[in-house]
Parts: sequence; structure tokens; C-alpha cells
Amino acid sequence: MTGGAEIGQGGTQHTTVIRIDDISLSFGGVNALSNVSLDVRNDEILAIIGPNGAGKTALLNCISGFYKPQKGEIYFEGQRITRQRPDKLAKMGIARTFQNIELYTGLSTQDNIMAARHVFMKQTFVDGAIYYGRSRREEIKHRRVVEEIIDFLEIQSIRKQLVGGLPYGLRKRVELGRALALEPKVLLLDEPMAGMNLEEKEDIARFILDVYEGQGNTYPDTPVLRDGIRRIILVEHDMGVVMDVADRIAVLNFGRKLAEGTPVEIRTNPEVIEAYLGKEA
Amino acid sequence: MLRVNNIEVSYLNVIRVLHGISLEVGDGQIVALIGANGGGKTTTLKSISGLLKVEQGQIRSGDISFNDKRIDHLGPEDIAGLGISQVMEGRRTLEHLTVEENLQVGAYRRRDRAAVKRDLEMVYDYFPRIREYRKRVSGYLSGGEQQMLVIGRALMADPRLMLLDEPSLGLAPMAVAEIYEIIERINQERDVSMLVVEQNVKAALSIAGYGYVMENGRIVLDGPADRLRDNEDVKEFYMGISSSGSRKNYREAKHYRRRKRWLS
Amino acid sequence: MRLPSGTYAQNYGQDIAMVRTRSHWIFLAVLMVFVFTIPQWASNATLALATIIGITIISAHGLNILTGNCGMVSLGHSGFMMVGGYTLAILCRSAGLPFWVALPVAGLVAGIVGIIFGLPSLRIKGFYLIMATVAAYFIIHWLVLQFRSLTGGTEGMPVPAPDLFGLSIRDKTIYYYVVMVLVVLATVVAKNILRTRAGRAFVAIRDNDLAAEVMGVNLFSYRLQAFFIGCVFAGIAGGLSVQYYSFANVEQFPFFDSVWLLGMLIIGGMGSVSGVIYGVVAIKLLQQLAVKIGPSLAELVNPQAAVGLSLILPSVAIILFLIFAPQGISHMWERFRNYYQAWPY
Amino acid sequence: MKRYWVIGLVLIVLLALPLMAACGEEETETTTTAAVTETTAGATETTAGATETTAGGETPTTVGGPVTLYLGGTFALTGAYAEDCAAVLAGFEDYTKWVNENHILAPWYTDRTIPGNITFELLWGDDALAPDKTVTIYEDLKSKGLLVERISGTPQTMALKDLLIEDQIGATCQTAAPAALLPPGNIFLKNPILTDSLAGAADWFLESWADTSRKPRVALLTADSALGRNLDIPEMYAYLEEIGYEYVGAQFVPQPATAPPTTQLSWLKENNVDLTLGAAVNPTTQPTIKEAVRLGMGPDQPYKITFCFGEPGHLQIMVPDMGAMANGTVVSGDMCAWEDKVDGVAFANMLQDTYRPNNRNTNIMYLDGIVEAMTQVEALRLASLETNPAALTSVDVLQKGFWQIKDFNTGGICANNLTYGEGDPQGIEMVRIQQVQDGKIVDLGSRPIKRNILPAAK
Amino acid sequence: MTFFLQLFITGLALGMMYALIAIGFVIIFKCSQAFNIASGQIVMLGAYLGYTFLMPLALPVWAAILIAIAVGVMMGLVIERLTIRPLLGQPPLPIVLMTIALAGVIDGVAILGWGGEYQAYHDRLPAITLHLGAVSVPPSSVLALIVSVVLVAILMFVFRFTKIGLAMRATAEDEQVTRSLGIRATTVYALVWVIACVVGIVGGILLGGVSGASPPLSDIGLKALAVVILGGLDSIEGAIVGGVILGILENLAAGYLDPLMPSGGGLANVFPFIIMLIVLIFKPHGLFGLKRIERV
Repeated sequence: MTGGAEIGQGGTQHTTVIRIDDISLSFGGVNALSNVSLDVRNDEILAIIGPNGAGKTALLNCISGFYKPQKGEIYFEGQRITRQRPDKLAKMGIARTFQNIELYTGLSTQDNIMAARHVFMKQTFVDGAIYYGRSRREEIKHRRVVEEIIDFLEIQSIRKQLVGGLPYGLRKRVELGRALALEPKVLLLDEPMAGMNLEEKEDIARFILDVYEGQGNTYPDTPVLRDGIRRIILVEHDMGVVMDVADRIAVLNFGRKLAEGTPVEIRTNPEVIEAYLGKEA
Repeated sequence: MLRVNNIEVSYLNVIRVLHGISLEVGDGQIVALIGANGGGKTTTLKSISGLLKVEQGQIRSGDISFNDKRIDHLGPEDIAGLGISQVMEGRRTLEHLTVEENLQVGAYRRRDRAAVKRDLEMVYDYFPRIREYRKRVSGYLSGGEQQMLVIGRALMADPRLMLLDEPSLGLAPMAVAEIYEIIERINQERDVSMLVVEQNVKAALSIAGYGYVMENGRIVLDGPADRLRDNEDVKEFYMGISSSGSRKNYREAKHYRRRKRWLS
Repeated sequence: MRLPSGTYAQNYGQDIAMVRTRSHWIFLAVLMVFVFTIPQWASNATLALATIIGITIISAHGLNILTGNCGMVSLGHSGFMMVGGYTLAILCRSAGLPFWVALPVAGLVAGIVGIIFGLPSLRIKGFYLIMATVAAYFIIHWLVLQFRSLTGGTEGMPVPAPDLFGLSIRDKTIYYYVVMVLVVLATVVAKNILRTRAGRAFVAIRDNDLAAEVMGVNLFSYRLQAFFIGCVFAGIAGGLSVQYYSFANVEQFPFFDSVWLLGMLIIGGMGSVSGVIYGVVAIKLLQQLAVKIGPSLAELVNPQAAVGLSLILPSVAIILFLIFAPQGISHMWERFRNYYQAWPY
Repeated sequence: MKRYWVIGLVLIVLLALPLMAACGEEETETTTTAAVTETTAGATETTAGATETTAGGETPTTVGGPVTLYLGGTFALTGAYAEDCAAVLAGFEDYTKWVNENHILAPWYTDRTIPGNITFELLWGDDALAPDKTVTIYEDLKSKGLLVERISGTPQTMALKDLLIEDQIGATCQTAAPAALLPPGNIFLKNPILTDSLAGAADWFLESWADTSRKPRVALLTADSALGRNLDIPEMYAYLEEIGYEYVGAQFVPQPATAPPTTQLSWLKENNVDLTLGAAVNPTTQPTIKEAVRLGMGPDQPYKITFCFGEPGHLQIMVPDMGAMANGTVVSGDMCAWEDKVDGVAFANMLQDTYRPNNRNTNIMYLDGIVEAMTQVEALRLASLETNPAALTSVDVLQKGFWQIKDFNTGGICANNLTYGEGDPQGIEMVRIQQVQDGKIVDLGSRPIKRNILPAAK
Repeated sequence: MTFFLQLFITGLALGMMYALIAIGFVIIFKCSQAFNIASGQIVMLGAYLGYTFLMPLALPVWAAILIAIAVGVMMGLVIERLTIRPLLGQPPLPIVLMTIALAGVIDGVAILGWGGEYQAYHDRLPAITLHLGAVSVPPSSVLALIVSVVLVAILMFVFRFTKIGLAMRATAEDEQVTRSLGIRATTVYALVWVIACVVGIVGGILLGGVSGASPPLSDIGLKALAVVILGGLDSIEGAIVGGVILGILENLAAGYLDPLMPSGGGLANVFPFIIMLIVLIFKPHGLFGLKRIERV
């Protein structure tokens, strides 16, 4: 199965990057996902919305390899990734953030992001143990990228602080930075704005859009920042953000896909209004 | 009845979570505490119920009094003994215990067996659906039923004040309505004061008499519920898309910082 | 690490340097002079103690990488030391290899055995993994006794004295220098490993294995690597210890030594390279204190007072640290230094 | 804020403790350095000064000047041999006091006097069966001026063996491990090594074997510890086969026995074993014998089998603990019993009456302590006849002392008089066989030891 | 066949001993999620107490057991108050390390108090020997069997039918919830440590009757951990079944495999650990343990 060219909603030509094909997942008899199919395409921010427990995070977990769906397959750039280990997927170019921030609390901001550069490093222990020549050069090379990400996310002042003690909003940013450092082809964001006030939400929205668009030669050493990541999956609670930022929205409810379409379509979909948005919406 | 006076709370001595919170719950009143996630609402509840100490948190300054008795230095067990019952976030039933055992745990501190028996019936009357499952292990109940069970369990302690943490979280809209209806009934019939923490602002303000809005560890707004409902900011920031029209578009957010209206 | 004001890095190379300030350099130099002149002024007993502390530091560095940094608590460390010790003994005695060849091989063999017993770490962690390492210790212990034609069984086996350019390393002073050079080397290597790719992967696994996996860290591979590195250190320490006593015996590696190693990490500060040194010195000195004051308590309590105390004193120290200063001496020192540097503010 | 107080307090205590330890060490350190630096000034009289070899060598001490000589060594006061070692230590303590008061070697050696200017002092440390502690204690004691040494268990022996050879220090030892003699060094044994002593028991059993139709079947039943496994060597099987046994196999009783060794005993029954040989210490022997009696196994029981153990010390604990239950158990070794009417026991009783009238040490290893202390004193005495006692070195004590001990009477504590020499550290020639009969220890006579079981121990 | 049966029955009896110690561990883990590595040390202390009460003080057995229970209660309270409570709310690892240090302290205390010497009191406990045909069961094992059956019955009753049992089960489920409902979790924790210490000390007295008291006796605690892993950390039934299985396997291995080994074997001491390792690799949650799903 390869991701073939398809005609997107807007009539433009989109390539499917991730194809989720009829997956089902259950825990101890409870269906977290049932028969969900979804395509993630090039050049779009796809938002997945739905009430708590609807299976949004479960779907993300399936894509990033944490859960192995009992039924169905997932394809990434034509390759079947359904039973791949998460670290393999990360190397293939799928990066994500977590709903409840999952940072390495014992490392500094800089090292958190540096840890993600891990996949690009070639040094062995012996190099590392000597810390001279190759490994030193490599450290410095990656450090450049890390510094650009730090700069992009405006977290310079906390570069050397342990992330454990940082405020919530900054930790969210560090986590985003860590995902960017993987230079992913697809970025999965799990409720990046949960628990934020409007101001912080705007910041994050801006960062997401900036990442999507690319910043050109402001950040010459970091390809993702230079060229942008043109496929982002955003799981979010806040309808306002989703409606504004996303190009396409999929709605999940009780593990099933309720609807899929542009923000306008979703806002007017009676089923969605009934199950999720509420009547007054 | 409950008075929280300018408390500051930090975790592990370093992470400051609350920067001087004051609020009040009157007799028989329903008070809503609303705000975004991570803003410190749950921490406020835990400071009142004493659970903060269990999580290595600490009240650095300020005090909390209940019926004019200071309670901020007490442990959670003693606070519960005074008649404050907390319903924690996330439907925390004791999964391997049966429904009835769950309810009995709620009445653990009470000595009067007859009254406990009466209250058990009362809880079943409020929540007829869980009466059917009384011998079932509570882990198998649905989300809504579990929420009913934990509210019932808190009720079994015969509280004067109930602290409800996100009772609507993760429930279907139908279930939310049902739960809120019962909360209101309990408040009226049993004369129990309520402090409800909610993200679902609409639901919370629909039953509350007074409300506080919390952000980043501070109370930024408070007032009678009907006035809050009409407040522009509350509408914009907490009622989601309901007040669309004048709403800002995130796509247009600027790179430079925007100053928040209510702090100016 | 917080630096005093006025310390600037003008390029990344400077920023990642291990030693940054002048006082840091001076401190290190004084420490080195102190360590390397011990044989000049100390008694034989002090020298023996210092040698044993050195050997223990090497071993504790290994455990620190495994437990302090990768988060896998091991109670089998003295078992892996045993592997290294016996490997060295067998190579030196039966195969007639020189000490210099046998020592790295001892480390490697211990590392490989470590990988074998680290295999369960793919599926289990926390307490379960502790139990697996306990099992590892007892199984290694038993195997050593079983293969008596190779290991000499319970009698153990003598190890010939090595030559170093004509100098007999049996000379305690020279051996002390050998050990100390290796301690410095081990410390540098431990520090370097921790600030590079592998080390960051270890800490990532310790702090958040789920996130680490999603970030492309191969959990299985890195857990095994941590076991390997940790056990290489253990193996080298075991080899050094066997060579020091010129004898290999299972009773040189009692189960409780693993406990003390863990205790050293707790007292020093889990995950901190300098903490390892503080911890080892603290516990070894406490044990030494027990041996010193034990005989004077012998009249009061019983002749075994020294042993009782040498168990109680370090254990109580560990308990106190767990309760009051769970981050260990290195953290306390850091805080003191920050306070001192910021003084009088 | 309270938290910081506590942390501070912990820190202070923790820092203070090692400092105290360091200070304790400081004293000896300063004396050694002082002695070295002040050699020209003639080594002032510090406590250790006279015995400090470097200093003493150049100090013209008058013959009559007071001299302190040290004896002692390491003791393992915990673990399987704890009680034994404690008793040995008591023997050392009492003998040292006695010799300082009476200035003769032993009541039966009135001619071997000790010059009045020499006082003996006991130095010891508890190694807790840990080889690393043994080494530090050894170095510590050596720096304090100890010219002799004593060792407790097998691993400790092995840890010190090379050091002793290198430093030319002679050591007495309570161990019965064959490894102590391989190759012969400076560790002087006064009891037969384990294989020898059990070979003696095997001889004894064979003499009384009446059934000519078959060979007696022998198995090793021993403790699962270093001591026990010392026996389990191919040379031992070969020897047993050679003298006319059928060797069946070995069984190990876990030490400590967390359950009765029913399995091991059943296995013996299953294999029709007539004699078991083994080393065991109290934690394994007592449950073994008790369970054997319950299963009806023993010389006087329905299933005829003899249990023979090769560790001399523990019979004396076992008999009071078990009484007649231990009937028929045989122990081979060399220690006499408290009941024996020999000079050594009389001497021991006299020492106890004098120095510990209210808390007598009833452990038989007390006698061992006396013998070891006496041997050390004799070595020091012999050496100081040749050299100025204030200028003695460990080499003197080894060569002019230990190696010159010939036909040394232990007052009947050991099975025969001890004779040591260069390359001959095993002083004993006989194995004493004892049996529990009616709850009492009965001597069954002695047999010459077989030094040919272990090739290198000849 | 007799040989096999003998091994089997002895193994069964030994297994009951293991189970007894394992139960103490399981109760603590179930209710407070704390791992008590020092369980063997408590047993060892029990053996020494048994010696002191039965030999120098020459108390009758029932009095010795009663006083030992009192000591166990005290010990449980002291341990919980001084070492466990300060760590309340922390992740499980510091508590494991704490109990490891606790093991060191108890070992040290035993050595200071009793000199670390071997002490026996073989003939003081009642000798009940069961004969099953040609096979006889050692008296100590019969005692262990009776004691563990009684204990399990009492514990089951308390757990199921009493108010404090309900509190214990509730605390085992969710500490925060139970505390917010006014149940003193600290009381429950103190109680589980008291139970575990009493069980351990009574077990120690029984065990000491077989093997005598000596510091290495605490190694049995490590074997009991193998039992717990096999049975499942939070299952009392698992502790019993696991104990019996391990006891039997250990004995069969010693009886049949030891003679085949090149140097005598001594498998009994290592067999539980081999089994533990196998269980850890293939079925980490044991036979009866609860498997918890990890969610992101």
C-alpha cells in the first residue's frame, strides 16, 4: 500500500503522508478506538477534536507506536508502521508532544533538547568517554541546532535550568522544542495548549504556525525551522484554536470518527453539534 | 462558613503555585471556581482539604478557616472529620471494592449505624442507577455512574461542605446535565454548601450563586454568577466559541506580546 | 552547575568544557596533589584504606551510571565485580596473561555478563528489576562455586603478582598509584559518558522512559548499554580488588557490598559523578570509624560491637539521608556553594 | 526552616564522625612520622617507638629498658565462627595478662622465662569475615608494631597469605582449610587441615568395619560454605576409594539451614550410606543431627549411619545444646575436651578462675586461644634471645622464633607436641577422634595424619 | 517413590515457611505499595527473640509467643513511624532503599544485642510429627503449616468483614481518596507494618526452632522475595501457592539434580533465584499478581 495522490477537500492536490486504515483498539473490554480511518496529508494542519476519553490520545499513541491496534494498519509514507517500536518511528521522522508534559526532569532545557538530537549522533561510548575529536565536534554541531531551537522558542533564559522546576507554560515549550529537535517529517501535538491562558495559547499557536510555515534563513542550521514542517497533527480541546489554526478537522466521539472536514464544515455539522459542541454553539 | 484568606502555596519548597488566593463559601451556597487547566484550581481545593500535605505541597502564608476554626494546619483526615468532603478529579472510585463498600468507606468515621443506614438509602434514592449495581465491583461502572458513586461516597460522610473537582470532566453532555441537576438538588435538600471547580464554565455557573475566576495562581475576577455569565472576558476566554463574532483569530496572533485586559 | 558571575563562554567549545573556573582548577590541582602524595606521609593502614576506597569508587561509578543515571537499581553489583575479579584471576593465572591485558578483558567479560542479566530490563523495571539483579548475584555466586576446576571453588585462587616495567605491582605504593590513575580515568570517563549521547539517553530513560522512546531512544539497546558500561566498571574494580589481595574468593564479594554501593550513591547523590566520591569516602570512613571505636565498646556491649556498628552507622546514615537530604551530599554542597557565591545576598 | 536545621545537623554529625576516625588514626600516624623524622635525635619514647623497626634499629636501647611486644591479629567475631573466635580472643586476653604477671611461658615451662623488662600487649581487630577489613586491620596492626599475626577464616587466610610472605611475618591460625598450606608459607597450623583430619576419621571407621561382604559406603555431608566445600575435592574421593571405601557423592546443607536438611538425609538413606564425612559449623550440624535422629538415622538408630565432622571447635557447643541427642556423632580434630585431665585444661581453668571468675568462657576454642597466644609469645621469646628485643623485626621473629619452635608442649591441648620449621608450617602430627556418648565427649584415641592427600601439602 | 514423597512433603513444609514470610511482605505491599526488603531480618530477629525468651529466660512457649507478638507490635510501630512515614507520598524507590538500609540496621542490632553468635533452642518448641506412610513431616514444618493457616484465616477475616479491613482495602486502592474521606492512612500503614512484623517474628521463632538463630538466617528473606515474585506482589493467595511451589521445586532440585552436578551442587540455595529470574522474564506479574496498564 502506498500513499497515493488524492484529491483533497479544497480541490488541491495533496499527498497522503500517514494513512490510518480502519484501526480498532481496546483495553480490557473497553473500546478506545473502533474502526477509525483517517488520512494525514501534506501541507496541512490536521486537528483531532472530541470530548475527553473520545480516543484522541489513543489515536496519537497508535501513530507514535505506543499502542498496537488490535485491528487495522497504519502507513507512513507508504510503509506499514503498525507494529513498529516507537523509537524506530522517531527515527523515521514522527515526533510528538504529550498531554501531560513528559520531559526529562533531571536534565536542563538545553540537554532535554539535545537528548532529542540523539538520533542524529554517530558517536559511540568510546568517543563519548574520550570526549575529544569526533565526539566533541559532533556535540558542538548539534549544539548549534539546539541553540537555534531555543532561540526560536524564546527560552534562552532557562537554557541551563533543570526543567523539573520550570513553570507549566515553559515546560510545554521545552517539550515542543524537543520534538522539533528530532527534525520530524510529521509533528504530533497532544493538547499543546491545555491549561494555558489566552496569552500563552496565542504564543503557542504562533509557534505552531511558524513551524508550519518555516522561517527561512533566520535559522540556517535547523532544516525544520528553515523549511517548516508541512504536516502537523494537533489534538486539542480548545475549539477556538482548532477552528483558527487547523486546515482540516476530524472529530472523534467514543472511539469512533464522527466527522471530518474543514473547520466550517465541522462547525455546521449537526452530529458534531449534538455530541460535542452543544446546542448553543 | 469557609474562608480562605490570602494563601500562598508551593510544592517541594520551590514551585509556587498559588500567589495569594482568597475566597469565601457561605452557608448553603454553591460557589464555582473556574479557570483554565493548571491554573491552580485543584491546588486550591487540596489546600482546603489538606491533601496538599500528602503531595509535598505547603501553605507558605495565609490561613484557611472553617466555621471560624483554623484548619490549614490539619491533616486531611481531621479536615474530613470536620465535615468537609472532597470529590476528587477523575472519578476515583476504589475499583476493586463493590459499590456498597465504596459508600461504606465514605461513612468510615461515623459511629451512628442507624444514621449511616438511612443515608445509604438516601444516596441510593439520589442515584437510583447505582442501587442496581450495589454488589458489583465499582471498576465496571460507566463514567457517569462512577461520578455518581464518588459524589454519593462523599455524601455518606454527612458533610457540611462538599468540594467538587471537575464533576463534569470527561462526561457526555447528557451525563453532565444529570450530575449537575443532582448536585443542585443535594444542595437544596441537604443544605450542603458546595465549592465546585470547573472548566465547564457554563455548567458550573448555571447552578452557582457566586463565582471566582482563577488564572496562574491568582483570582482575577469574582462576582455573582449571573454577572460573571455576562462578563465579556469570561465569555470570550471560558465559554469557548459561544461568543464568537468579536473573537480574535489565533492565526492573527502577533509575535509581540499582547497585554491582558483585566490586569491593566 | 551554577557558575560564578564573570565567567563567560565565547564559543560552544568553552561552554562544554569540564572545568570552567580558576578556583575549579586550583581545587582540582590541590585534590590531585593530596591524592597522589598520600603514600608519602600516610601509614600503611591509611594507604590500604585509600586503595580500597579507590577501587570502590571505580565500582560505584559503574553503579552510578546504571542506577543513578539510567534509573535501574541493581543489587547485583558485587556479583559483577566477582565476575571481573575471577576473570582476571583466571587470565593471569591459568592463561598467564599480563595484568594489563587481563584487566580490560575482566571489564569486558563482566560487561557481557551484565548484558545477559540485564536482558530482563526490557520487560521489567523498578522493584522487579532489583529482584532480577539479586537473582543475578546469587546465580553468579553459585556458578563460580560450581566451576571449581576453573575458579578453585570455595578455596578461591591465588593471583600472581604482575610486573610493570620491572617494578612489582605487589608493592602497595605502586599499586596505589595504579589504582588512583584508574580512578581519575574512570571519573573522567564517567563524567564524559554522562554528558554525551549515551548519557543523555540514560537520563532520558530514567526520567521518562515513555518520552525517551518516542524521542527515538532505543530503550532496549540503551538499557543494555547501561548495564554493559556499569558492569565494565564493576569488572575492572573487581579485577583490581582481586589483584590487590592477590587472591580471588567469593567471600571478597559479599552480597551486602551491593547494598553499601547503593548507599554510597544515596549519600553522595544519585546520578552525580562527584557525589560518587563523596559517598564512597563517607561510608568507608564510617565503617572505618566502627572498626576503630568497636574495640573500646567491646567491654561495654560485646566483642562484636565493631561489626554491629559497621552495619548500623552507615545504614543509619543512609536512612537519615533518605529522609532529610534525599539528593545527597553533592546537592547539599551545590546549594552551599550557590549560597556562598551569592553571599552576602 | 526546621528541615535545614536537621540537614545541617546530619551533615555535622556525618562530617564529625569520619573526622574522629581520622583523628584516631592521626595519633599513630604522627608517631610514625615523628619517629622517622627524629631518628637522629634518637627516637623519643612514644608508645610505639621501641618497636618501630626503622627507629628502633638505630636506637641504642639498654637491655634493661622496658620493651613492649605485641601479639594478636584479626578475629572474625561475626558470622559462622563468631563464638569460636570470641573464645579464642578471650584465651588471648587472659594468657597475655598471665604472662605479664608471671614472666614464664606456661606452668609446665618454668624454665622458659621472659625477661622482666618485656611486657606483652594484645592488639586485635574484628574483620567480620571480610577480606578487605582483614587487610586494613593487618596493615594497621603492623604499623602499630605487631610482629606476629593470627588469622581466623579461610578467605582471610587467603587474603593475607602473600602479604605475610612478603612482609616475612609468621602467623598462627585457627583455620583448617587445605588452602592455607598451598604452597607452604608462614601460616602455622596447630590443627590438621580438614582433609587430613577427616581422613583420620575414615581410618577409624574402617578399623571397626566388620562386614566383609561389601565395602563401606561413604558420602560427604557438609555445610554449603567455604569451610564445608574445602573438603569436596577429587583428591579426597580418590583417597577414600584407595583405602577401601565406596565413594557415593556429596550433599550440602544450606548454611544457615532454613529448613531441616531432610532432603540431604533422605538422599543418604536412599543411597545406603554408612559413613558421612564433613565439615560443619553449629548452624548446620545441630539441625542436621536433630533431623537425623527424628528420621531414625545414626549409630544407635534403626538406620545405621555414622556422622563424622571435622571441625574440632563445635562439639563443645553441640553437646551442651543437644545432650544425648547428639549421641554417636564423631568429630575428628585435635582439640582436647574440657573434661580431659591434662595440664593445658588445668591451666585454662586456672586462668578463668583468675581473670573471669564470674563469666567463664566455656567454649573449647578458649584453649585454642591459649595455644595460639603461647605460640606467638614463644616465637617472640626465642627471637629476643638472639636479638635485642627492642630491635626485633618480623623477620627475626619468623626465622629465629617460629622456625625454631620444636617439640613444643601445649599442655596436652593439641594431640602432640608441635614442631615448626622453614617449609613446615603444619605443626601437628596426630588427629584426635572424639565421639559423643551418653551426652559426653569421649576420646577414641589419636591417629597419625595423612599428609599425602593434597599433593602440595606434603 | 518414598524418596520422592519425602522430598515433596518436606518441600511443602518448607514452602509453608516461605509463605509465612512472604505474607508479611505482601500485606505491606498491598496496602502501602512499599517493598519491604528487610523481611528476612525481621525473621532473624524473631529467632533471636525466641532464643532469649525460651533459653535464658526459660519462658513457656505461649508466653514467649505472646511477648514476641508484643515486641512485633512495637517494632512495627517504630519502623513505620521512624523510617516509612517520613517518605510518605514519595515514589516507591526510596522506600525500597529505606528498607534495605533498615535491613542493615536490624542486622547490626542483632549483632550488638546477641553478638551475632549461633544460638539454638531445638527442644523448646512442641514436636508434632506427622507420619504419612513411610514419609514423616518435620515438626517445625507442621507448626509452620498450622500457624500460616491460622494467620491467613485471621487475615482474610479481617480483610473481608471488619471495618479496619475495609479501610485497609480502600487504602490499598487509593491512598488520597481514603485520606480525603477521613480514614487515617498512617494508621493503616502502621497496622500493616505491625502485622508484617508480628508475622515475621512469629515465623522467626518457628524457624529458629529448626535452624537456630544466627545473622545469616536473614537470607531466607531473599528467598521469600522469590516466592513473592512467583506468586504476584499483591496476592496473599499467591504468596502461599508460590511458597509451596518454590519449596517443593527447591527440594526436588536438591534431591535429584545435586548429585548430578560436577561439584556437589548446592542447588537448594540458588534454585529459588533461578526460578525468580525465569518468572521475571516471562511472567513478571507472577501467577496471581495484578497487571496494570500503563497509559501515556
